[in-house]
Amino acid sequence: MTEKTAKADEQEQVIFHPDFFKIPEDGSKPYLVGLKCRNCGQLWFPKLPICPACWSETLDESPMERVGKLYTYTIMNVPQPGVKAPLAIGYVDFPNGIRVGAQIDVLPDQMKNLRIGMDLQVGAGVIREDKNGKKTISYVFRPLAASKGGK
Amino acid sequence: MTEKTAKADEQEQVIFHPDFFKIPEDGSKPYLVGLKCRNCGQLWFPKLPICPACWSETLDESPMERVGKLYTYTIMNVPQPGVKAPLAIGYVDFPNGIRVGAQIDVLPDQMKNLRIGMDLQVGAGVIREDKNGKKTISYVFRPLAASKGGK
Amino acid sequence: MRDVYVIGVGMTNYYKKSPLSAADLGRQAVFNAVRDAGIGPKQVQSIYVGEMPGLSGSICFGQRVATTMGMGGVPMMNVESACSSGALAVNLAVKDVANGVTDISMAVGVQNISATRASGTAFSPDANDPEGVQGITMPGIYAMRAKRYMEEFGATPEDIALVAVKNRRHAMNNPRSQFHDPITVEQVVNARSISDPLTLLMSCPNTDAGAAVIVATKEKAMQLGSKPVRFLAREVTSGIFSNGFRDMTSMEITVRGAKEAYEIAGVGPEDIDMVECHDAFAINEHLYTEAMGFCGHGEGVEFIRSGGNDYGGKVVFSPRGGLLSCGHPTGCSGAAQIVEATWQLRNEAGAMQVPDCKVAMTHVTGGGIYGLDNAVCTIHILSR
Amino acid sequence: MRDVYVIGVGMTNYYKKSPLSAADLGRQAVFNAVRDAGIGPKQVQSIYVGEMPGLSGSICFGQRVATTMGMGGVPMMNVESACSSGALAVNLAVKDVANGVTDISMAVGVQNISATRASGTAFSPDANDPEGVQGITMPGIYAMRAKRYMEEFGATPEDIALVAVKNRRHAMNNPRSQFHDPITVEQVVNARSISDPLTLLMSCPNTDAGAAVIVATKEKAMQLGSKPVRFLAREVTSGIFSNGFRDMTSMEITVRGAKEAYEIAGVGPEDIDMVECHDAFAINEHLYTEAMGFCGHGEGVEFIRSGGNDYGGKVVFSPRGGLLSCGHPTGCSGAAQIVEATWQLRNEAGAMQVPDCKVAMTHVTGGGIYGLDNAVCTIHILSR
Ligand SMILES: [Zn+2]
Ligand SMILES: [Zn+2]
Repeated sequence: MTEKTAKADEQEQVIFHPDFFKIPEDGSKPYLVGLKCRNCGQLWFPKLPICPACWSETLDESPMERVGKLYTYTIMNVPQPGVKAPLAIGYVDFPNGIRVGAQIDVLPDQMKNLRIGMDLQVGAGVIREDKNGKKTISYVFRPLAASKGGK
Repeated sequence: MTEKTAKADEQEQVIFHPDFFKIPEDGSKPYLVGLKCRNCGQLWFPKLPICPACWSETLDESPMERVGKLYTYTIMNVPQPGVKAPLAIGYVDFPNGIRVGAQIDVLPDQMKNLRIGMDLQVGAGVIREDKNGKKTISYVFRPLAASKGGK
Repeated sequence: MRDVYVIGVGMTNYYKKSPLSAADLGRQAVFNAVRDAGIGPKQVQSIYVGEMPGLSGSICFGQRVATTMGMGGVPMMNVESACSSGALAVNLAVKDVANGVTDISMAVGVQNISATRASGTAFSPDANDPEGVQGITMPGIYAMRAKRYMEEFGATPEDIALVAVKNRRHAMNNPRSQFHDPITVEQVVNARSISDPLTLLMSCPNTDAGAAVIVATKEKAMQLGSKPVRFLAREVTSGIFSNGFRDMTSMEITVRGAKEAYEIAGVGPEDIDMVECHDAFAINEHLYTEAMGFCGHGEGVEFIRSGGNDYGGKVVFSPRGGLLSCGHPTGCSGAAQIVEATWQLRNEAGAMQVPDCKVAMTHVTGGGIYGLDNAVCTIHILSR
Repeated sequence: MRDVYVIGVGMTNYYKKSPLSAADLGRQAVFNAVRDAGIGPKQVQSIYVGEMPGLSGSICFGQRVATTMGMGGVPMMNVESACSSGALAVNLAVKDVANGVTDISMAVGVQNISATRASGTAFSPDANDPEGVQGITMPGIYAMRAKRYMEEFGATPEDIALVAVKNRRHAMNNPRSQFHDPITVEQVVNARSISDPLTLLMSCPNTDAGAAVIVATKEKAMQLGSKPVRFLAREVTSGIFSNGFRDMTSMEITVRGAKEAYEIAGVGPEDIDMVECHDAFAINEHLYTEAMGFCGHGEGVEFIRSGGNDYGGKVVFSPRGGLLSCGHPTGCSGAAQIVEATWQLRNEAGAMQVPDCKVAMTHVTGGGIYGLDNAVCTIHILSR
């Protein structure tokens, strides 16, 4: 686990969402879980009760590769409640054809180094914290060279 | 003013709604303000921007008599937030043909004496209090014989 | 106008606390309805979704439900008028097919009350409603109707309790209802007082559920081999503002709405085999049996004492157990009633089955606004 | 289907903070529209009201507005699909008249954002939306579109600013708009950053307003002597869910919706004199001039640099000042656009008047849901 989630363990926290995102207990790196329709072969993320394409109820978990390319991003300076600004978010295109939107975990002074097309990898991080200090842990994106950075 | 509103003056309070309900500064008794359409003569309560019957924008204030007859009532034991149970509420029919719904300000042990058809008169009272102690003052109904009772 | 048929219906259970999110309640209902219809999801040409965003805080709720089921790209709207929301959705779906706008349309009703901020308290008043600010709640309004009704017509708390007992007895036959244990008049009368004379067991509980109804032309229904269930009337109307001395024992909006619905359908109360009515409180069946013309004004007491509203009587009210024993998932209830009526008209209602059920009426009102009997009333009459 | 005409329109001002409650904003708009139509309020046969109860917490909002104006007793529904809510109300009112359900119907759009709990913060995400929980906001999504658009097509922050400057210049002629002071490209680019590259002056402000539109048959319109403003098309569609590599610079739901609307109307972009578009952010006119076919994909940069979207150009976008300078009262905007387009087609738009305005298009989308371009898109094409 990363530094960030280790610190969060000290307080109440929830994982959003255990079906979407696995943090292996053997210490290997976290990854996203795609769903592959057993009937039509279409891939989906995150988990859905039925395949939107063919309505099959049988979808098999399909672990996704950990690195994708940044399609676009922004630095949000007016965030939702529970989220600190500035906050980098982006859409990452993965090799299996799935695009995922999530926070990009880089320090404010590194945000200027973000580039469309760059490689980002999936990690675990605190994505929001409510007024009572309750943290939500989920997937975040990090540049390959700086995957251990905190915020 | 009644005992109840005098006490409320010590803290922050609002009147709901100064157009609906007058507490004369000369110490005479509070009354409801009906609106009489200058065009079609229809009476309304409380204040509306236009006459629902004829769309005239000219409605004249028409002070209502202070005593009416209880059409129906109930004792609510599961109130809204900001209101204490048990709470008596009722609809009172006034001589000008207008029915008004509001709280009936009687002590819990007097609630059993409420009767459909009885005379009630308009008074001022605290109708709700929010978490910060901010009180809303408005019209309430009281039995004629016990118009000074608090809750 | 074209005739419109029900070709598929779907429901979730009525949950005290749903294990599914609001969107998943909707998805399950839609899934069941599409499968029941035997169509592909992309054959649905317009979608209307009833839910109360004022309770849930939802935005574009219906799109959230339907698009992840591959049903996007069609006209879709969220509709609300309090407890009538789900029935309004059905109204609009039927209207599309009736007017030739679509051949197949879908209505969905959903509410997840237990996940709502407002859960556990009475609905908050609009800050500008002069009665709302006084603390008047929906139970309070119906309690005042009950009080006046008792005064005028000699009804007792035991009379009111009869409705709760009957609807619980019905609910025992409904696998999806929230309660399955019998209750007695004594238990109902002695339950905790909510708003005098209404007790807890005379009041519908908060509930989570989803329901979906798919409607189509006669041609589509025949091609699909659906058991024929046809809409004879769909009525929606709104309250009429008054400051005067309204008779609160005569439910103005339902009297008016039922009269219009009968006229459109070409039937009368004597033709109706069952009614799913807005029995949010047990006094409502007294008020509504009268308002719908099953008996005269003030005659509801005797009508209900003699079982006129039960199996073997003139008309079966709430064979599913009503809001009182299924529970009242507000935005869903209007659609749920039509699902349950469809099962009755198809003779698929199992132990709940109303014998030889030919014509069913569903009725839901909604909205506490000062000066109105109710904000809205929605009625559907269906026939096999 | 029958032709449908606008017979009356009414608006409030666009307020930063309304002195009127939401219901009174609605009442003022309705009052103005009924007076403009020259009808009696009881001639309106069905009423649809767009508002976002998910923001305001409202229940039966429309009934609260209309019944105290003596307009109860008719079919009435509240409709919501985020920013399209007011446009959906118009869609339903027009549909009633087109299909012979009514001869006169009314649509209302209202939002009082400043009175809302959520005011001053970005809209809260649905707890189950995987992107919402990550903190992605509507400005964030449009900022990401802008970023990608700049990368692919060479647009600069100054290009985006051009739209804000133009719409502010238009708003200076609109007595009801929220802003009347001119702004420069430099000011826009250097304003506080909301979500890179979008600055405060590239983003629509929160706003309170009400709008109402009354529609009727040709016969009624002629009897009333209304200046003829006719609906050529009313389009509503929903998003299509995808997890794939969507082109975020091509607005899928608007491309599809505009294509369908043109087809129904029998016109093309070359026939459109003005557009009220969903310019919630300044990048939107680049995206939407392309999506609506006024120029090719990626050609918006040059189209806007050369003034193609301004007076004297190919088509005037947002002559009233758009959401950017009127402000964006979410549930109201879709109806407000149609009010403003009506004034243009009647040649009553004063200093805002688009010369010889024959055909106008109004366009509003709405709803941030993961996997969708937008949850909803609503388009109307009107002609004099
Ligand atoms: Zn599949
Ligand atoms: Zn008048």
